Amino acid sequence: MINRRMLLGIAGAAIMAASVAAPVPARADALEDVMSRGVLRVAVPQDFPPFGSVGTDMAPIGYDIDMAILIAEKLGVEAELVPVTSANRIPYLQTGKVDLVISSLGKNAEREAVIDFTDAYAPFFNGVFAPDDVTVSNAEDLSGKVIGVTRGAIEDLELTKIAPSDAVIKRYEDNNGTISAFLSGQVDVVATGNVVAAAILERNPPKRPEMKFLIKNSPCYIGLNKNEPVLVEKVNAIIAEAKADGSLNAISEKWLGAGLPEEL
Amino acid sequence: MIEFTLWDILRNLLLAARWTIVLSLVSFIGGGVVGAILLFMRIGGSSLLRAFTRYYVELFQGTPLLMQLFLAFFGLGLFGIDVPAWFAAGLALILWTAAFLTEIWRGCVESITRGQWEASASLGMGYVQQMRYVILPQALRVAIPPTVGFSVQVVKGTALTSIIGFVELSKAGTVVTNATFQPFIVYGLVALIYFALCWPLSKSSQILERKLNVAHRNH
Amino acid sequence: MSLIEITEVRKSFGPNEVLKGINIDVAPGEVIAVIGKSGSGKSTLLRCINGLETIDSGSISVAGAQLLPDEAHLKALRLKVGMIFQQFNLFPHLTAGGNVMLSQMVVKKTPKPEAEAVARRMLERVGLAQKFDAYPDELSGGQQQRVAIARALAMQPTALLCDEVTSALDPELVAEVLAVVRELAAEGMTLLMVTHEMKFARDVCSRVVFMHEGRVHEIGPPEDVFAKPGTPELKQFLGMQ
Amino acid sequence: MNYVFSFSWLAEYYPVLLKGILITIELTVVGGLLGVALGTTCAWARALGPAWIKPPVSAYVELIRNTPFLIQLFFIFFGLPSLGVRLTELQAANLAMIVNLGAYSCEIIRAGIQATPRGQFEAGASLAMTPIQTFRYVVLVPALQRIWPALSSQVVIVMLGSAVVSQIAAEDLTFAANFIQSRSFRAFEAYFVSTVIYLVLAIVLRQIMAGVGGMLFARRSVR
Repeated sequence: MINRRMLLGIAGAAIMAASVAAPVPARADALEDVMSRGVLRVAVPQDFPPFGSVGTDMAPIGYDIDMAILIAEKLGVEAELVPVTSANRIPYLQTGKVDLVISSLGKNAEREAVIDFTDAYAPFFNGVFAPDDVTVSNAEDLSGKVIGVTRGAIEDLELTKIAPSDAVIKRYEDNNGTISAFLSGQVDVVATGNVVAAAILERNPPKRPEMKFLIKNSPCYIGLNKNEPVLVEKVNAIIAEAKADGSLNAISEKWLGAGLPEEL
Repeated sequence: MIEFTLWDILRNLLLAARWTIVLSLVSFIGGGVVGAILLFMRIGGSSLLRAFTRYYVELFQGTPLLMQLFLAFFGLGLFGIDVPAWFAAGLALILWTAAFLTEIWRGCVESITRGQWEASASLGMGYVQQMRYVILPQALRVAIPPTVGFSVQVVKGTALTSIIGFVELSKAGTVVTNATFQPFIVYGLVALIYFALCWPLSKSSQILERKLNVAHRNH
Repeated sequence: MSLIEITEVRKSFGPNEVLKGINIDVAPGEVIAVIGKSGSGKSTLLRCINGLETIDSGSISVAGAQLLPDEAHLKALRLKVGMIFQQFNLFPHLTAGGNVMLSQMVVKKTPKPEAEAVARRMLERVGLAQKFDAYPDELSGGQQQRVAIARALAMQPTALLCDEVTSALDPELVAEVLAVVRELAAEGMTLLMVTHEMKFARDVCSRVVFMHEGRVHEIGPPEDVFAKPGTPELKQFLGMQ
Repeated sequence: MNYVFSFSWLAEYYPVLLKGILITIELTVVGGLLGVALGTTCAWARALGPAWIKPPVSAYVELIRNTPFLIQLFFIFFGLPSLGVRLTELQAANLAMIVNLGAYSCEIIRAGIQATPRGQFEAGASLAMTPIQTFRYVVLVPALQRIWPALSSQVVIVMLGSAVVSQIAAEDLTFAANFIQSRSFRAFEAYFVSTVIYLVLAIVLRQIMAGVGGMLFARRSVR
């Protein structure tokens, strides 16, 4: 039988785990590790099109994947793609199993306390979509509506900020959940990327999502471990170079159907 | 967007199902071995070992397998122990399977009547001999149907290894759905493949149970 | 010189004292019937002699082997004294022959051919030579009990304890088991049996023990105990009032 | 180890966590009660019911036991609307758990019924009870008592299995952990805390099941 002693034991274990928090020592140079290894390990999504999806051979494809390959090329190393989910992408980074997370990460203060971000590498055109007969034209109109969104994605963070308090936000595990919820009528409104909405339209569904308004444009950032200034600097330089020489614009055209916006 | 044909979908799911099968075999066989060791600790003489196994079972049966996998892979990584994903998956699945098998088997050992213990004791057998020659051979027969039945849970449990990067059947289903946005076809096929893997197991468990019951009708 | 010495044995289950100081000495070759109401402690006494129950105080020894709670002493004791149970307790996963061979092989380390020869001899002795390969669930209750007797005899004990060996049997099967026991008695085996078969006790036993409320209430040769009961309890038990 | 654990997010997110715990408890209680009721009915149908009822019940039990819970959940939540049945995520999660536990408990309870000695049925019949009366008053309670430990374990398994309902946006304990980690990136802390809570819930649930068993079967020891 389980008794108070066991419960105490559990509590004790929790406290112990909490108290092993040691101060962070300055890490060895991660860039040096990558160069000497000759391999850049990058966490990429595989269930978040168009940033990360799979081809018919199950190999990852998408904006984030091309970005990872681009960075590896500029570094002159091999790219090793590690498919991740929104639940485990940060643990992969924190336990040193990958060097970078290129997984359409949005930035907020809370997240910045845990990991570092580079400069923005991708725009994120996300909007609020709904069928013809739903009248929504701005955030206030969402009042009383049920809105589907993919949990932890940028649009989730942004929508949570701008939606009125009586809007009900349903957060699904992945884009498929959000889309299925929309198509099956579980939600009337979804907030998602324009490209995802376009993909739904391609299927010719009975409910056709129309762009109602654009959510504030918040770009994506590459995530890396704290205290790696050299790596941050190097990746930022590569991003700036890719912006300048048009290669990033090409990736954007390819996957998002539009070039990089001015402000990026 | 890339077009998947039905064959592309099915082919990729079947390829991923290989992981499901490999992981199931590893966890079932490994879990069986660990479970057997735990069983002897659980029913053996030392009260310390008995308490240990009781808490072990409580811990692994009382927390989600998903979290066990997560902590085995990333938790160890956090402490600087870098284990490969297959090791963490194998470890967590084996320990989890063992916890359930130990309890199933303990029930089977306890279902052997006192008379069998007494009769073998009265013939001068020691504890190990009683176990080896009288109790276990009988308990084993009782244990076969529920053990085979539990293997279905193991097959389904492997789905959770996607948290540490395995693309097995369920995860492949999710990934393909997110590439095709055709959840009904994809998840329908996923369900069918699981059914094809699991149903023979549960059916044979039922058949074995009936057979053994018939064999024991006079008891 | 006694074969079985039971001295001042006390045994409680929780607050309930079921044996309140038992003294019995059994000489070699004696056949003793233990009778009494259910709950009088007679089965517990038998189980104590075989070490299936521990005792709280007093001592029990069989042919020099003392009842002590460690495995080595228990084994030595159990090699001297066999036990037959009301519920037979055959091993259902072994044939009749396998039942009789098993303990010879694992306890006495008898080689298999020799154990098999002994098993065949013992099964023949109880009239079941042809059932060597039958499984327990293919045998009648009476046959199962006879296999159980053969199994105990194969260990060559100096004494046998019989705990209501016919109580679980259909009436028509009682006789075949009693016939085997009667034969054992005739061959000089020391027997201590708890039984409800009064006629059998009168015919075969050298002494009868009447137990009442955890004590030996009366003891004596059957002709005395049955014909001239000295206490009202025994009279009532025998239905003589 | 150069990771700094921080539980400061607890201050901000404890309402999410608390809500998650409550929903997990609600799902377990509703799913447990109705699931066992469904399982009992199906067990009766499979063991003692009329011949026509057995094939559909068997099909249901086999289908559920041999496919993953997540897939069942998806079909209920995303699939039923196309048949005109629209459930909220909580209703869908509840229904999925009832259907799932119903199938498992059916098999467990059936084993208990089949272990009932024939004489019990005959005694009931000889007292002029109908088969259903015999089942309800004579067979059921001892059968439940026989399989109570197995049933308790299954309820705990279903409680832990409810973690996947977060995938259809039901805001249970796992949803809370995922939500917190998606905002704060404190995955280890969020999962560790939720694991400990699950363990405590499992232990408490086991105790409750033991208590309920004690009440149901008080002074009715069958051996």
